[in-house]
Amino acid sequence: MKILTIVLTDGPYISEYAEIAYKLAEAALQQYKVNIFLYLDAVHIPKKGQDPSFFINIGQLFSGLTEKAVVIRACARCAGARGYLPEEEIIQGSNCRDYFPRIRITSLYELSEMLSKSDRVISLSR
Amino acid sequence: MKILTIVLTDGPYISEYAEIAYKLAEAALQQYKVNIFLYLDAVHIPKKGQDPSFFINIGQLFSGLTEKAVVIRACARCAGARGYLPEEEIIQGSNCRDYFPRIRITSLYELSEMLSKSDRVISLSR
Amino acid sequence: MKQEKLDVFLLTKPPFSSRSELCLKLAARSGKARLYLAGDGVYHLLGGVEEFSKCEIYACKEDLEARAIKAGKKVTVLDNFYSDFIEDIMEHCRHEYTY
Amino acid sequence: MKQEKLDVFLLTKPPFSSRSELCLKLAARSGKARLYLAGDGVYHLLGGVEEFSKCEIYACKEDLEARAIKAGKKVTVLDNFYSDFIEDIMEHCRHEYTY
Amino acid sequence: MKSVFYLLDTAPYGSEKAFGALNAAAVSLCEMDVTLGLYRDGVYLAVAGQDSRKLGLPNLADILYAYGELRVLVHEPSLMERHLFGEILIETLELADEEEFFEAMESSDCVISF
Amino acid sequence: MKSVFYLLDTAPYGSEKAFGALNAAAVSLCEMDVTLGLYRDGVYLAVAGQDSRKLGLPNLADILYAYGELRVLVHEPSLMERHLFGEILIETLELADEEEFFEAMESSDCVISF
Repeated sequence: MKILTIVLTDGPYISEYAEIAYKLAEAALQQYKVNIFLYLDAVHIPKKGQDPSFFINIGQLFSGLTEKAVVIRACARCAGARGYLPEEEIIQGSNCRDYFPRIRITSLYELSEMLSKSDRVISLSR
Repeated sequence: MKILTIVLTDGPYISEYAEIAYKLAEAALQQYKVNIFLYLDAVHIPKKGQDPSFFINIGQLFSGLTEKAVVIRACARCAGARGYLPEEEIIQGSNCRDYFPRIRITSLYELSEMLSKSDRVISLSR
Repeated sequence: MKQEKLDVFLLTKPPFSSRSELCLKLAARSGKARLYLAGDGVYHLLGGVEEFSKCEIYACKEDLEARAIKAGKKVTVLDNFYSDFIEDIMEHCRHEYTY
Repeated sequence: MKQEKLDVFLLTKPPFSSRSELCLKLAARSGKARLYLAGDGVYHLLGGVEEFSKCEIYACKEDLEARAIKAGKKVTVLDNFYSDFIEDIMEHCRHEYTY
Repeated sequence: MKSVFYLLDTAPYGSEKAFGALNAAAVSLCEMDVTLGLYRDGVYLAVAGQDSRKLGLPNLADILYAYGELRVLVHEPSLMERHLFGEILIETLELADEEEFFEAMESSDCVISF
Repeated sequence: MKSVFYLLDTAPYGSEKAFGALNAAAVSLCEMDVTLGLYRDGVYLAVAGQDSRKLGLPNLADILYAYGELRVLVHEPSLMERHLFGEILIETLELADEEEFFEAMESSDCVISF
């Protein structure tokens, strides 16, 4: 199975890239393995409790992707800087209690690993 | 006492505006009343638990400003969209448990009120 | 249809953005490119990007509608923009760029 | 020193940014302006903004050092950049703009 | 401050900024003289016929119509550069040449940029 | 992917992006051929003598020195435009004209932008 990796650097709402990434992932996941790496401000995307009255709930969209086997990982340095701290215990597939299930904080080396195993990489950034 | 209001729209780390706003507020607070309104991505600034290994902790800087009577308010719509929800109870001057003390989520009308009462307004935005 | 391995460009930035300029330069160098316009990238159609660029051009329907932008005849408006784009980059393309 | 009520501009964006261009246009229109450079705004000194602009120009010392940018003789490098800027906009200025 | 000029130089839909600028301008209407200036990519907001339902985003043109009393200036040179002069524009907006646009900024007590 | 081109077109210090691009390039070094391309405002990173202590930010020039094995291309036309040609540049970097710069992008398996 071919692998697609999407690299994001922007947070939700302020830019449309989280939504575009969702649409790309949704279109790809039936035929391909899809990874999403959240870097810089993108580590805000999987925060639980988002309640955007006028926009689509981006956190829920990404949570939905993980139910369809999309692997979503967030950079530990970027997440830590912004107050999302990894814990030793993994609950419902996540090591961050602020995040949706199955979305995990990992080392930046995971980005490199995702890239090296991918057949295609899409980078979206403001 | 003259009033200065600073309007921010960017989150911490990704842009230097939170730091510049801090320096402006720190320089102004001895002689003037200072307000800071957090709009769009800037509602991420007062999140507790930030641990930026290589950068200055922006959340703590802003928390320090509130101890010196700087009034910091965050837009309710922007905060809610990003998962920062106001509660009815006000604990340590804040109505959001994710936020540092004394930093409160308010209606956008508060921005308008701050502006109309200010002698000077500085807007910093990417 | 898309037999030939071409370079594929996804452009989501509006005109006058330096990333847009870079994208269109690389597409021109490629000679054989397909250009997909989504998000604010659809604003390039106002300036007639389909006239001066030799690429095949595809645009995202819902982004055109939101922005009230019409596509000329040389532009293929895709209902399933993202599925078509994904198939293209995963199966039929040499190099893919996103700006 | 700063008796005359001038327009004050705080520029934190680098050259080629459209906000920088707007800032410098407004400063030129003002005729009597003080331009404060901080953050990436100090990169304007490389192009000699102090030569072609008629403003008095002030630059932030720590931003110059971080970026390894030297200021020419016509530029006042301020140790207490933010205090001086705040005093200027609160007490001595007609209109203040930040870009 | 008795008057405020909101400067929007970002395109609609690609970012929350246009929506944010509109809301900020709207809430200021009761207390101050408000002008929303569309500049550079901000002028794309002026195009009539926007339909953002399929994107799941608020229709920003509808918001402009809803706040008919809001003064919205469109910077003409930005419109020209972006080949928007032939397009149908939202009729409640006011075209301004560069001189008029800058004068409106200069005569406002403060400028807030998005 | 056997090779990756990181494109940095944002100025250092004003944003976390330059630091982010450097870190991403550094961790990829063991598994892939990595090029960091400095383009547009990204070329400001090439200036020698940076001292960011008073800003409380990591010295990005020091990080460049620390990863001496990282291939860093500086887009010459961007340097010229920004009046950086007379400045002393960090000596481990490689100047590239537009042709060389674009060729490096085209010969990499993927491009990631910051």
